[in-house]
Amino acid sequence: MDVSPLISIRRVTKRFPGVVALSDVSLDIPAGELHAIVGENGAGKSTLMKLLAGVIGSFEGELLLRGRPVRFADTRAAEAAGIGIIHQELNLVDELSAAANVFLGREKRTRLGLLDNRVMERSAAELLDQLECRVVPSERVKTLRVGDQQLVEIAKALSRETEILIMDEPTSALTESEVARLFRVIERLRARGVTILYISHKMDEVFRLADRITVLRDGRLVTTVPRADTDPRRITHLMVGREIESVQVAEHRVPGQPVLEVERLSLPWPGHARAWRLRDISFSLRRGEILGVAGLMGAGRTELLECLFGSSAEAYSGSIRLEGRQVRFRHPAEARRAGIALVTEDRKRLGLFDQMTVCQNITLCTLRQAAAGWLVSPARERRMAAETVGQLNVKTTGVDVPITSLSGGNQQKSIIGRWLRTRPKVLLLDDPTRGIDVGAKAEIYRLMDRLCRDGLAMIVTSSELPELLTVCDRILVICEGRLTGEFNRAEATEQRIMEAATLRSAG
Amino acid sequence: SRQPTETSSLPAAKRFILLTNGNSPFWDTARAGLEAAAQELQLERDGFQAVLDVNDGTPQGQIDKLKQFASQRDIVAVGVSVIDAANVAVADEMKNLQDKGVHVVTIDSDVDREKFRDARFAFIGTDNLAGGQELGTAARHLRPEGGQYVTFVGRTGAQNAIERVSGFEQGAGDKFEALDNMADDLDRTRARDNVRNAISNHRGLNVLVGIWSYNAPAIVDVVRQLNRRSDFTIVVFDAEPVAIKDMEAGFIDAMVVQNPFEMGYQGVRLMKALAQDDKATIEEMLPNNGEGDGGDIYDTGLKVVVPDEDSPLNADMFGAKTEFLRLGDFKNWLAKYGLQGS
Amino acid sequence: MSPMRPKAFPLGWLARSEAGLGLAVVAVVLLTLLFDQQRTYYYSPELSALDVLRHTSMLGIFALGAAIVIISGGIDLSAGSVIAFSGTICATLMVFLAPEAMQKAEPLGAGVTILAVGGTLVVGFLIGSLHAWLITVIGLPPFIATLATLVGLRSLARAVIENVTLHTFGARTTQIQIFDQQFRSLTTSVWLRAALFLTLAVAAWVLLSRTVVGRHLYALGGNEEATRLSGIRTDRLKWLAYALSAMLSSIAGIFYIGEQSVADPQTLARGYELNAIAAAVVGGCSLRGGIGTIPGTVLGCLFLRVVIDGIAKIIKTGADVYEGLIVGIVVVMAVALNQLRETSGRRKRFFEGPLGAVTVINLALLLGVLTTLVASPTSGQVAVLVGLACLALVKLFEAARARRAGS
Amino acid sequence: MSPMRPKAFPLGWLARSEAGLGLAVVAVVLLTLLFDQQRTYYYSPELSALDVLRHTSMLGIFALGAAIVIISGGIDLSAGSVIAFSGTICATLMVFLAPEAMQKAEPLGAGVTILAVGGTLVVGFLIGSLHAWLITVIGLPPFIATLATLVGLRSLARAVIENVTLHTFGARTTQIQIFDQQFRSLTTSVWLRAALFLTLAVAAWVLLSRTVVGRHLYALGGNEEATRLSGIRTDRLKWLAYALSAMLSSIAGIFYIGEQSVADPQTLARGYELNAIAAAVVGGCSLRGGIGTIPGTVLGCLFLRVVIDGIAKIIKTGADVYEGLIVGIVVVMAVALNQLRETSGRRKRFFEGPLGAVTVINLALLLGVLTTLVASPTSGQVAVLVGLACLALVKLFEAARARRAGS
Ligand SMILES: Nc1ncnc2c1ncn2[C@@H]1O[C@H](COP(=O)(O)OP(=O)(O)OP(=O)(O)O)[C@@H](O)[C@H]1O
Ligand SMILES: Nc1ncnc2c1ncn2[C@@H]1O[C@H](COP(=O)(O)OP(=O)(O)OP(=O)(O)O)[C@@H](O)[C@H]1O
Ligand SMILES: [Mg+2]
Ligand SMILES: [Mg+2]
Repeated sequence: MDVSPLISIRRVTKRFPGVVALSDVSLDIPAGELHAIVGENGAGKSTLMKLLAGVIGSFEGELLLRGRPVRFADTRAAEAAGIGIIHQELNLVDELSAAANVFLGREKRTRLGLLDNRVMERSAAELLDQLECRVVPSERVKTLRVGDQQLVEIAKALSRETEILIMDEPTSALTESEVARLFRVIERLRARGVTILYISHKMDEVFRLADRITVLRDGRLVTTVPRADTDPRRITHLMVGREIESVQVAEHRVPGQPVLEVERLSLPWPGHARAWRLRDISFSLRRGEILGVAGLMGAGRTELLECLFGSSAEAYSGSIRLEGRQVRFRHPAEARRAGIALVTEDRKRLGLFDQMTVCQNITLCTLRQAAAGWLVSPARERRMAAETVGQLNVKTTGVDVPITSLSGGNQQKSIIGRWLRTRPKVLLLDDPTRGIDVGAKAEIYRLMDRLCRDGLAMIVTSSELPELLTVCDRILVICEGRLTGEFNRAEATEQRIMEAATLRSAG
Repeated sequence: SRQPTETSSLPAAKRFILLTNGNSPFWDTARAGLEAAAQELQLERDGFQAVLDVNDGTPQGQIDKLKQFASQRDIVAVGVSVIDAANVAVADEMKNLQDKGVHVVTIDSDVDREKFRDARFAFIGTDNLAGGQELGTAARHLRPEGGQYVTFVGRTGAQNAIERVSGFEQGAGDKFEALDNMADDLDRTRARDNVRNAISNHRGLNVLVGIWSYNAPAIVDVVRQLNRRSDFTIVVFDAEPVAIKDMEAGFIDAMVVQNPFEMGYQGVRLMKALAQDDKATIEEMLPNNGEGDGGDIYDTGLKVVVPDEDSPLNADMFGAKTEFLRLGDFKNWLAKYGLQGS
Repeated sequence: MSPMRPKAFPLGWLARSEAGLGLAVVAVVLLTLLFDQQRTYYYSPELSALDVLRHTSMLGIFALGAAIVIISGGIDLSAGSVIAFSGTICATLMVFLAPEAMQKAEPLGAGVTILAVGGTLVVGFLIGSLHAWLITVIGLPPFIATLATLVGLRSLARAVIENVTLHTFGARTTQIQIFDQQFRSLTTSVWLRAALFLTLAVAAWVLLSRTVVGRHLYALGGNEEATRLSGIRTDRLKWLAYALSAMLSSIAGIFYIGEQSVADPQTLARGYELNAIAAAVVGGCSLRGGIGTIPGTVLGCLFLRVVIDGIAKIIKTGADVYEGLIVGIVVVMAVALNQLRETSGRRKRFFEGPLGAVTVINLALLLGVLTTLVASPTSGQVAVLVGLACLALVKLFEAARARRAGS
Repeated sequence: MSPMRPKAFPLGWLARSEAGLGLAVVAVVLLTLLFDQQRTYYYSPELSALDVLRHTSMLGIFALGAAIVIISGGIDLSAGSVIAFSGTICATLMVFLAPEAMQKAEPLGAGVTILAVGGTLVVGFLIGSLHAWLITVIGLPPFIATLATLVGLRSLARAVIENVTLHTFGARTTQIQIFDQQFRSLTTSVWLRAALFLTLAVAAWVLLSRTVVGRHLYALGGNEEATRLSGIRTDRLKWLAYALSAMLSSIAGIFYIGEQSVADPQTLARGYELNAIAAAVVGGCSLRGGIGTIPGTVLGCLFLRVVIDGIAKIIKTGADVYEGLIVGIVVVMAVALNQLRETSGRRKRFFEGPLGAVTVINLALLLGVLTTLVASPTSGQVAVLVGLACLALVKLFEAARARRAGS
């Protein structure tokens, strides 16, 4: 192509303490293109976008915009240069209204220089209308559904009317019809000549929208190909770096007796329009079985696990029986003692103690075992940690290094190890492979399989359907708090699960 | 063992310290007296130095400072304004200082003479009890028909406050009734609140008594704002500069004024005499020393100050040792020492 | 659409919190009327109103600053010391500009006063900037940065005053007397300070609720990261918040030295920072940031003031002893109510487990002590027993309910 | 593996922070020796050491509590008031148990003393439990809960003392004198309090660093939600932390009334909460929680104390005027150094943009004022100019470096 590129990324490298998120990436993007960027979790996609959007200011290498070198000190500078971004994580101020969030940083003023809420609410309503979202712009973001929050985030980026728009996994919380509406908006933007950088894990989206596709792996650029010249299988192959091993780890497992039986479990949601986070959920879990829970973001998968673990903020109704005995945990401590373990979804916020060492993170729940009388024996504690590190094959230079020096996958293994030390009967894993590299993922799958064969019962949620299809014996689908599908291994396909997950309830 | 001859071994001068109970303009005036004495008695020539050390108004502060003094080697004599006469700990620290060879006197505020007389060599100042009595006497003569009063003070628990308040009660006599004793915790804004609340809370209130120096301007400010000068007799302790202006403007009926300048001055004089074992000066200052009660007290005297005109008060009403002054004369006296207040 | 759903419109919720506070103010005034044997509020309403206004406006001026900082997600512990320091600087500037007049208690003239006041405001701005620098550039937590100035500035003020008086008047004093009648009458006038407070409150209210900067301050308090990612310069916002807070304290400092006719840094405005924070918090500001309003803060100040005034009117003698106790209880109640309202709908157990048992004893004892103080030791003992019985019943009832719900 | 990479082993970092503090203590002692014209430390080392020990152990006892609460992610603002309240309660219990002896200044006997001390510790426990209840059950932020008791308990103590003296002695007084020689000699003995402090510090150190509960406290401070989700009862941990903090303050309260031979809630331990927090923070505890050690806190107390003692020795008279200023500067320095060490390697711009320019002026003025205080007004003016020039140069240099790096 002889058109001079709108954006040129030249030999960019970005290091974080202990991680090289991007190494020596070069990429050209011509104006008006919809460029998809794909890669496994942690491949560096978001990091690359953050450099472009001025969120990360310091890196090695060069950025050219319209042929001129640029280096943005902050998002304001990037925006001035015409780059807008929809972040992967929600970045909204809960206490402000949807309209205020949409226009945050670019508020409209009256002639007196005061805030013009009316105009902003009208414009926000228009933007949200484009997305066919029925949110009232004056409503506080706090009270919105996660999906609506994501739409507000999208409207916020659209309101910037930038020439370049970065979309980092914009559809992760959207229903199918919402996704369709978003695509219509994207078509309109393209018609206007907006250059779009689009990140997604969903191959159908990528292949429906993109002009060209760039594949990142472990921070390196693998290739950039026009969409027409490739197919999803090849892209996936490039992302993972080898042929997708059909790790059919679940084969030949024989589930035993039921350990956990849940009947008509409901969790109220006071003060919210939906009123119930979970409604009438019943299922059972057997020894040596892996049960998957699928659903969109905000569907209530986490809440379900929280109920089982006794950590939900509200009291649930319905009954839970563990090994035939009625249980009702009011604190995770009780659940732990009864033999239930939960590996939380948000590792950084809810699982990790980043001021502590690997050893301290592993032994936290079972430190009492290392204590002789009152005092903890450091030697015994270290032996315990070393044992777990060995069993789970955690890659670390020692047990006394800070947990933050480990890669995400190994941090996750440490946390699973922490819980395995409590010898649980039921292990709850909430999206255990989020942000973990491919190798580690496979290892975790294998670990799950091994534990399962040893008779442990597991419930797993995941944001990636293929993952559930790989590891689970059975998959439950939740949509807006209701059980909308249950498939055993033979029946389950991505198609059927997605259908069940986006069924909107009648009310 | 502590003789002036051994001073030369150390580079700095040996110190006399006047340790206050708290902070107030009163001590600024005492500092002036102390500095005047340092000049006139030529302390520097004899290798001495006199300094004022301001306490934070708490017993702990005074105890800590006395302990700190005990650990320093250049201190020859200490004059303490005792924060609480009954406080054993303070008295103990004073005794401890004496054991270390430091001369200790009390200034302005004495220890409980029955219990701890030997914690200090002598007391220089004026009995706050006597001062309170004179102020009460003034109130009695200003308002022969009697009245109801409220006393205003920083901390009700402070030694001088207790003595002044009970002195006032004694001096004023039976016809006067105490309605309240209000503490402002040294907050001058609260001092004004207290006056306002006293006036609105007590219908029969007609005498306002300022116990600590800043209470006088606080009383006057409120009475002036409410425009109710004629309803109240206002008698106060001490003469803050603003209070002098207020008396000029006719807002204060009588002030009982101690002589902090003299306390500072005589304190240094006595400490120097003790340090140099100057028996003559000691004898001159305390002629009856060792001869029973009161022999170890150097009275710096009280002044009763009244407005230049129209005061029903006269010198005969007050004690023999008390100096009775019209405001004009008092101001002349202040000017003589270059003071703004007392 | 169930009735339990809170109103969506945020002002609706805020209005409720503020309406509650307004009602509480009225209730306290009525209670005071009822229990004050002198019926002061009835017989001299203007005087009482002026009195409440005098204090509310002074506390209000620097509580506005506390509220702005708290809404923006920070905390300013330094108000009391900034007041003392600013007052000292104002007096010091007067001494520099007119040493003679200050010593001889002569009028200073408008020029000197205006310069001194202006200089003090500049110093307030500098203090606020120092806070902002320590927080945004050095990276100190706001608590530490303002704790350091809380401790440091009062001490610096004392050192300055001793130094200045020594060099200017030749005698070291610990305070500077202020005689200027003009300055004093301006600063003691209730109308002036009330008008100023009203102006500042309206300005702050417009700033926070009607301007872009205000919106950004709320956003900063609510989610700092999201605010930064929206291209907003959070460092400048913090600078603004801390500078405003310090300057408002400086204004209060100027008024205080006029009112007290002396600048005495050792005693001036001790502990007032806590009053300011208490007023903001009672007025609905959340220490987590992003929540709170100026009208709420103003009502918070008014509420604290009528409570204190009410105590003084009702107890009459020795009321100052109880003031702190009642302020403490009021603060706990106000914040607890806000807290419980937020989590309403959920049935809470207040006396669960061993901590609940200890709390039952604790509250019963507290009740007993309070009754003893108000009435007599005998009734105190009765109160302990009655309290113990009642609270224990509540505890049992809660446990029973929980068991029922659980089965 | 570049040399700029921070050391990975966390204990290494802690050790460094504590070693730094230890060195700082030695440095301050040496400086004091150098600048103290009386060479007090040289001529009477034992006396000076005892003096430092006396204060360090007292501050240390309640600073341990502050450290435990801060490490567990909370804050306890109430120490000063808890000390005052506990002291009052101790004296009150003595009055209840032996009214005659207390009035007539007779010995109380060991039984009375032990009962009074025991009762006081129970009250400390109750106060801590109240804090824990307000925080964990009612949901108040720790800042508000302990602010309320900071304001409330001192006032309650005053009310109690007036009531008790009125009912027991027939005369209302604002303080209770303590004469008992045995009690006084125990509480004033430096050895006893030092031994107690050492014991408590070692116990706290073992608790935090060698027991399961201690590990959980660190976890709670580091990540509260994750701790709860690890099946740890965070509410009980908070109860423990606040109860320990209040009980340690109670112990200090008992010692203080013995030392002062009076229980005077109006003046006792005013503002000491700030000293305790400052000592913990200087000793390396982070207000964000989860970071800090007991040895660090002990060194923090010692450091603050030798600094204050050093000032007193060097300046001799009127040193207390400067005390707050120097403590403020020391706190800022200590925390800033910790902060900058954490972000070391990164080149920072200290004087960027307009805030930088204002800070240049600010710091130059501060330097000028300090120089004026120490030396003379003329040298102060010189210092302002020199400071202004130097800092402006730094600013320009930083800007140039940034431009070079950016291009
Ligand atoms: N602020 C940070 N500090 C340290 N490491 C980081 C930071 N941000 C990203 N990383 C690391 O950099 C790597 C790339 O992360 P990035 O978020 O770019 O991945 P991604 O491709 O967007 O993954 P995902 O699909 O999960 O969003 C990961 O290993 C991540 O842990
Ligand atoms: N409207 C909302 N307001 C506040 N918090 C919400 C809201 N919706 C969801 N959350 C919180 O966000 C988190 C994720 O949502 P939720 O658990 O409902 O969905 P999920 O099915 O687990 O989705 P995922 O695990 O994919 O994020 C939960 O911790 C939940 O409490
Ligand atoms: Mg990403
Ligand atoms: Mg989830």
